[in-house]
Amino acid sequence: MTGQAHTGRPRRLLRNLSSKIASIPMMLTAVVIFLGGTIWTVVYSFTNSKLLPRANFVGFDQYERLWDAPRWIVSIQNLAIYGALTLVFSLVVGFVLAALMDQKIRFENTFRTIFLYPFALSFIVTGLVWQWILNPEFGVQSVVRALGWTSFTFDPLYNADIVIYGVLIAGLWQGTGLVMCLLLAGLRGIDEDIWKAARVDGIPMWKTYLFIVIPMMRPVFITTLVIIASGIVKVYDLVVAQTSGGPGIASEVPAKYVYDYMFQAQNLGQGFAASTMMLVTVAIIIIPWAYLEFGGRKRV
Amino acid sequence: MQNSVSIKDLSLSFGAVNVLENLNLDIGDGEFLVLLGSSGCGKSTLLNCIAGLLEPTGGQIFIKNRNVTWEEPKDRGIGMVFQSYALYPQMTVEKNLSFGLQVAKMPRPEIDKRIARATEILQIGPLLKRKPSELSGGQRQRVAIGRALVRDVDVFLFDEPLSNLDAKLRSELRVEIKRLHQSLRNTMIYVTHDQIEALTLADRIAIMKSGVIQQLADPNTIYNAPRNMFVAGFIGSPSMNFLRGEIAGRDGRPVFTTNGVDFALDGYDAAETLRPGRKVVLGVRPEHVSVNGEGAETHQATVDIEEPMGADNLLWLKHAGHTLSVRVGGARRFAPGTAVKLSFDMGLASLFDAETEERI
Amino acid sequence: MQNSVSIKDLSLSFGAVNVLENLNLDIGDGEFLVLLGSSGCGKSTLLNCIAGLLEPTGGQIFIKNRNVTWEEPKDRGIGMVFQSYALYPQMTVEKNLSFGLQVAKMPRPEIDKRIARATEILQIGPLLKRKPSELSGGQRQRVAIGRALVRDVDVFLFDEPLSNLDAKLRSELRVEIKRLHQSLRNTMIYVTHDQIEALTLADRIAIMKSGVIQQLADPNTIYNAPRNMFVAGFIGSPSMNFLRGEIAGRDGRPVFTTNGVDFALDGYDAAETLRPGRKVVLGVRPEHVSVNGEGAETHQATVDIEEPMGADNLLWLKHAGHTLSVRVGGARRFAPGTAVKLSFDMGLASLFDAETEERI
Amino acid sequence: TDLEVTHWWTSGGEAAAVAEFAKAFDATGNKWIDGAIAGAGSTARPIMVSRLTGGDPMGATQFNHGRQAEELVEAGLLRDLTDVATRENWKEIIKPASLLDSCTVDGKIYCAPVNIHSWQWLWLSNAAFETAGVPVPKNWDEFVAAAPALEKAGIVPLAVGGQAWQAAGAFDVLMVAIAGKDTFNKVFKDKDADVAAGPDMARVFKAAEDARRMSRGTNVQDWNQATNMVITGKAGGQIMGDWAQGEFALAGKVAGKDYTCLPGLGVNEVISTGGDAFYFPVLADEEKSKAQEVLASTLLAPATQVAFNLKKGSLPVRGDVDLAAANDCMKKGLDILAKGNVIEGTDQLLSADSQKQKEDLFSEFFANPSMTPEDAQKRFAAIIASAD
Amino acid sequence: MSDSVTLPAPAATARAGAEPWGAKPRRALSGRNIMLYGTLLVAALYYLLPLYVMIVTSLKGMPEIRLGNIFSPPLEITFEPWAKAWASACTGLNCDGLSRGFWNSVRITVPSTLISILVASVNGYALANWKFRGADIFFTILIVGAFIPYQVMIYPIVIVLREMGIYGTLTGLVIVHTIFGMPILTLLFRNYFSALPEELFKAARIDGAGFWQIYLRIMLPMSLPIFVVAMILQITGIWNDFLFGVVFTRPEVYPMTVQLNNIVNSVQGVKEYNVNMAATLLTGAVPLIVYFVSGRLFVRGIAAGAVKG
Ligand SMILES: Nc1ncnc2c1ncn2[C@@H]1O[C@H](COP(=O)(O)OP(=O)(O)OP(=O)(O)O)[C@@H](O)[C@H]1O
Ligand SMILES: Nc1ncnc2c1ncn2[C@@H]1O[C@H](COP(=O)(O)OP(=O)(O)OP(=O)(O)O)[C@@H](O)[C@H]1O
Ligand SMILES: [Mg+2]
Ligand SMILES: [Mg+2]
Repeated sequence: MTGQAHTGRPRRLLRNLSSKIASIPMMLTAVVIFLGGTIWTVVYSFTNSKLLPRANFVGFDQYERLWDAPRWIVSIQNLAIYGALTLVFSLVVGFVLAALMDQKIRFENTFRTIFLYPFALSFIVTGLVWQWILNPEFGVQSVVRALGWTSFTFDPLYNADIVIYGVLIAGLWQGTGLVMCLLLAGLRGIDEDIWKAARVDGIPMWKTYLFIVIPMMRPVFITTLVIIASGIVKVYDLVVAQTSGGPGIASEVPAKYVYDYMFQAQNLGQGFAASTMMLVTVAIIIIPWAYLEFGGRKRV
Repeated sequence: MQNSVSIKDLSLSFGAVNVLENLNLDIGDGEFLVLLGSSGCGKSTLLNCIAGLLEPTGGQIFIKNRNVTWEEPKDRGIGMVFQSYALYPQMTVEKNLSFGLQVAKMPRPEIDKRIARATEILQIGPLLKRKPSELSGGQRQRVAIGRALVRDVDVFLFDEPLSNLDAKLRSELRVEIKRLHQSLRNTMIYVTHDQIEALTLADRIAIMKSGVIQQLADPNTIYNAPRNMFVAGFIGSPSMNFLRGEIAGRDGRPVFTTNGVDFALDGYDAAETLRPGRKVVLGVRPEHVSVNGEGAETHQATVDIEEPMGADNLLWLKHAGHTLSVRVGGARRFAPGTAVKLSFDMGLASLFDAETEERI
Repeated sequence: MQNSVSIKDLSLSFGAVNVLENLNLDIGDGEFLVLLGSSGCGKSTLLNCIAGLLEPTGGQIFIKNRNVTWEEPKDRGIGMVFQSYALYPQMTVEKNLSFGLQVAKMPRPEIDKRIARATEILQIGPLLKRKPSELSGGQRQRVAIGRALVRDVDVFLFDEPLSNLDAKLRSELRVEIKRLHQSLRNTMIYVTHDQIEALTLADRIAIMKSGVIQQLADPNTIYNAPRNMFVAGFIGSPSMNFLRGEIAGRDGRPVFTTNGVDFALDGYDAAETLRPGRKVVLGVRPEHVSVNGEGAETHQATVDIEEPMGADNLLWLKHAGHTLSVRVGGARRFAPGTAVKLSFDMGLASLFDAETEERI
Repeated sequence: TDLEVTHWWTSGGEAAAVAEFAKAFDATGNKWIDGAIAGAGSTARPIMVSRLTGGDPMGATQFNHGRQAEELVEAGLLRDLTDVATRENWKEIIKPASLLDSCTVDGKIYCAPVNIHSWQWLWLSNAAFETAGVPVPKNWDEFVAAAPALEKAGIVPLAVGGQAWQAAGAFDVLMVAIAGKDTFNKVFKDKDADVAAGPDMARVFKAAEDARRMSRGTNVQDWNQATNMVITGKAGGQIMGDWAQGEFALAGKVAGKDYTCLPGLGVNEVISTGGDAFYFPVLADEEKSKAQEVLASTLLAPATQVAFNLKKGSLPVRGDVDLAAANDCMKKGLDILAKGNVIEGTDQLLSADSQKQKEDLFSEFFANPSMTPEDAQKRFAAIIASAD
Repeated sequence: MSDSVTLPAPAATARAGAEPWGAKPRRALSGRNIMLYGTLLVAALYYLLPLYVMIVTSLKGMPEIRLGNIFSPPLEITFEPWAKAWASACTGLNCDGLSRGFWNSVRITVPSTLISILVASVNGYALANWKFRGADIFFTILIVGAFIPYQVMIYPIVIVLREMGIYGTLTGLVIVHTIFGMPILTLLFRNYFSALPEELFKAARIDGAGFWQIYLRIMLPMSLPIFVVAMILQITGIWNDFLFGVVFTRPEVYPMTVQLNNIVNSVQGVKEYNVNMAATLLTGAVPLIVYFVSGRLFVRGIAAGAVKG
């Protein structure tokens, strides 16, 4: 018996084989597309590629130009404001809605669909509708003024100082439904017994949510966070449809800068440089987080 | 007596399944009531109703003479240990214990004191910083008890709180719970399957079957004068021997006769109400049968199987077509096939009507 | 003896917590091994390792002489009842039972037959169409047992399978499990906290403490000749009385002396190896103390507390500065304060070295 | 032979115009497979480029002629049409000749221009001026002078939509009108940064500042919403290309009566000759290559040109066609064209990159009153200096 | 909202009048309900306002729209914009509205959604329950990938697909959707699966189930809500996708969104807002129906009764 005993683990490669086979698509995608594509992008960001990618290296020229462009700076500032607010509001609003939906309400299906439908509609047109609603001439402002409050001013899209909040109103309208859905799915996974225990302990509902349920939903929140955050970083059509970056460049965002320079200005190099900057920022945040998250052997 | 918890006509059903039906129960202030019953008879459901976690379909619940049928659990002044523990998974043990107190805005030193005490009683000191998922089954159960113990409430509901603990710890905790109860004098409703626990802890025991309380009495009565065959068979391990037979008269006195063997009913309490011919069941506990002893009336039997159980020795005897279990001291060993003499302690036996299964 | 399960130098730690350390255990083919141990000592962890659900940090596991240390659970030929049940929530009880069989591509009639049998044993017939969330705690536990029972495997791992069942059902199931084991002759590793269960079911019992097996022997040896004080104190309820004292010589024979009182060690096995002056602990089980009996040597004591426990009566006696628990028949009642005479059955007592706590 | 043609003409009139091409092409026994994708630059272009680089080219594709396609030509993805051009004598018939120049790389012709769009129009609402009690202006200066009256009447003098290209376009128009054709060419063609920073341009920037002031309160995004302000009399005027005409027509407005169009802002009657052209990717299939040639000549056939441009509202690329059906404003345009008062469009002169930078600058300038004309001019000069 | 519990009336009255007895009656107008439904209704208003404007606009004629009151109901209801959007709006030469691309969209959406969800859920499952060395590195790359703007990746992907010889085919498009869905979906599933009680996974392994059986028969049935969310994400995303639909396919299989884009996005033509609105609403109908229908899969307490502790 001891003869065949061997203490070492058997072949690494064959252990967990199904899992590895099942992960092949992910590995391929990660390596070939995302890693490969990213490296490709980074490499070409050092060229002066115009319409077509061409290996014509110009060093850091594109980056210098990028950081000299007022529009890029404004874009970054906007993203910071928009991102912070969207993150906070969509999580809060989304969670509150999800919590309300979880109260065994009637017409749950209807309410859920109402909150979710903006997500289904192409933003090209809904952005236009928001443009109208927020338009001082014929939108909310004019209605309120018509009701008698003549000094009422509400023109977020046409006031460079607050335009990003105008974009936010529509952005939340579009995105919170999905957040609600995600969190609702998470809430539905919470064991009824936990609720019972909290009720017996005399913990008020909101505290139960805050201190017990939300921490239990950590994985769902992480998912939601990533979805929201990636949406924020990639935000584009929202701005295009509502303000085209205006007034002036007051509501420009980085992703729009990337697209505009890649496809409109036909300066791929510039677009790639901008997207590389975005990616580097994201990576700086994500990689340490991933290390913490996955580094420990514990399950989430 | 002032009632601490009082339940009137309580009914509860899950859809088509009627779990509780018109249940009535009064529990005195400071009383320690143990709920015993077969698995699935509705004990946990009853506790859940008292706690306000399940809405009854009918009936009322009073706590401290206040009708709390519609009140929130938190307004009922209860603490509960769940059968499924229901620990807060993302909180450390310490946080699990302290959270309810913090919410109740108890000052920190007081919280610490209580936790320290619970920790000591439950021997979970080294685990305070762990999460529930890092605990063994028994450790989780202790945390669940702890969460109830730290609270200072009128009524404690314990749903099989010690089931996953080892015997040593269990008896220690049993003593602690008893002590706690004696010092706090709050009302305890305690579900258990451990009869030792039931008998040592309870002021009164309620025996349930299919959502109906069969008998509610002090442990001694339950043990020695079970109201019906269910209660009799349910309590005691190994369980009571039942011999079907009928009453006959012998010398003007009733005797119990089965398969042609007679047993005098001299010591039996209600002997005078027994008219001959009545079909009855005689119930005798294994420890109330003496083997090779000096009873007044002895019968021949042979040892069928012998089961040593440490302190005791369980014998299965064949006698007049019945198999009887008999408990003797662990040191008295009998080889299978040995012929023995047995006698019953009729003063501690029970007679049941064969039809109604009620005690006579 | 051929070994069915054999564990060599098994170690396992969760991060910094070492749960198992160099554990060795050989379990014979068809043996019924009961694992006993205090809560949190590593029993479930050991079962999980055997099942292949936890990867050991060191050591090897053999099943049927095959090194399975790195094999998948499904290739090990095991069935398991989880302490936490782990029922599939979205499946009905029936589906829960049949899942493993369907996975093994067993023909439908055979599946039905097995389910029918398990259902009958476990008395869960009316529940077959329910989902786990609609069951009581004990019913869930029975389904969990059922899921293992229907499978035909070499090794069964049972983690406290009966803890949430009532005494009646428990003893019935105990018998069924015993019968099953006798008919299938597969190997069983059974964790329990119920000593009756352990003593009646086990071929051998392993007593664990903090991840180390303290004693592995048949029930009788464990009960009567515990290897050390931990085992002695752990088994038996109420637990063994320990008296600290030392050996003295009296008339050339060793006696045990404590607080000025001497006890002859005449009946004790190893009496000849005892040299006077050695510090020892005398362990006597409560049922091995006779009260007002006719022992060779009697001592005066007074009854401190009386605890009736149905079949028995537990007395706490004060004697020479010690408190002794003594078990007497349930019918023998003593008022606190009563003076009694007690004597020890030295043939069944144990002596431990006061230092090492090992049995002498 | 089936030939897939991609383009971004999708609105009603545009689609009808394309249908004329298709009809003519189908009549040659081939088949026009339509691949319309709306949304010029950012939407359609990556698609076309992907198709080309992905090895699945279409048969022909619309592209703004000019610098944008140069690289595709250099990469050998586009087909040399010189044979067809010589055979059909394009050099002669295409007017103005600059259009064909934009299609020429290293002496070879790579595209077929199909129409001319001009930017240099000021559209005025007669009703608005009536309301304000001032006569409809005849040129830019009068317009600026009338602005206060309009404002007093609650009318926005000049509607400029929020999208960046509108502001940049308006500036170009102002530039031609105020600084003249030569300056325009010096700056955009020769990339003369000194001129760009010079006094002539300073005047243009001053005018742009006027325009900025006059455009306050426009509060719409789309160009046609801005046009609609003119149509409904909420705005006095709008600087916009000839395509705006379609909106007026659709609203049932009549040129001269309801609205007035001033080419070159009524100052310098010069129009730019931007426009659209078709390019033909290199195909492996012989048959299809043949069909490409047929298509190329069909696009420039006189009948097709007339039919197409009437529907499209643009001017034909050949001077030898008869456009009797053209309306008032269009006729004015044709006149100017005939006089040769043309300039090349900035599309042709500047790389898309510089164009975009310029757009960014002007959209910022028009939206941000605190940006001085001097600052803007400085940045403008910098863009011109780095332009290629 | 008249779901007040009906007590056996005589019993209730017989028992001391207003004394609480039996289950708590649900009053429609309790403070809690007013708060609850009030909040929901107010929120619903915010969400519905643009929808209202869209519907109203889509029922107006263009002249009325030019009047500019976006909130006023149509003076004269016309369904023509709807008809036009569906059946006669032109896309270049083809004047058959959205109907043209409808089936193409279905043909693209169904396989893309199914395959992307399948691949990602299996992946997430592998990552959550069958960890192997290095898996997390790939996963981290994937997560970072979620932040890359799609458009940046177009050219590299075009090159990859070209090299694989599937550029321009439906297969290629499905692969592209799978690739871009993968980061978010994998994360979604991985995190969900890892929150399920690990004991179930263990129990299934003991029961002899392998990788796929556990996935199909244990994990999948317990993950309905998250599958719904994944479906919502993917169906919406793919149905509304425009860029990939045109970049990676050919005109004969262009999805509906190409028509939508063409109707809405004309640069220089005339804008017909009513048709735009109708077209958008029509295009959004399919995801909307999916949302509504999939609602019942949002089951409560999915793992209830599974484990103790
Ligand atoms: N994930 C973990 N991290 C750290 N410690 C753990 C973890 N899981 C278990 N332990 C510890 O390992 C020890 C053994 O646990 P195990 O579940 O094997 O105990 P057990 O003998 O089955 O106890 P019980 O009778 O209470 O079920 C316990 O002390 C427990 O606290
Ligand atoms: N949601 C439900 N739907 C239907 N029946 C249910 C539901 N919950 C519980 N039951 C049934 O109600 C009965 C009572 O359950 P309860 O949990 O009160 O039993 P219990 O006395 O606590 O049993 P145990 O000792 O096994 O814990 C059981 O027969 C159970 O099957
Ligand atoms: Mg229960
Ligand atoms: Mg355990």
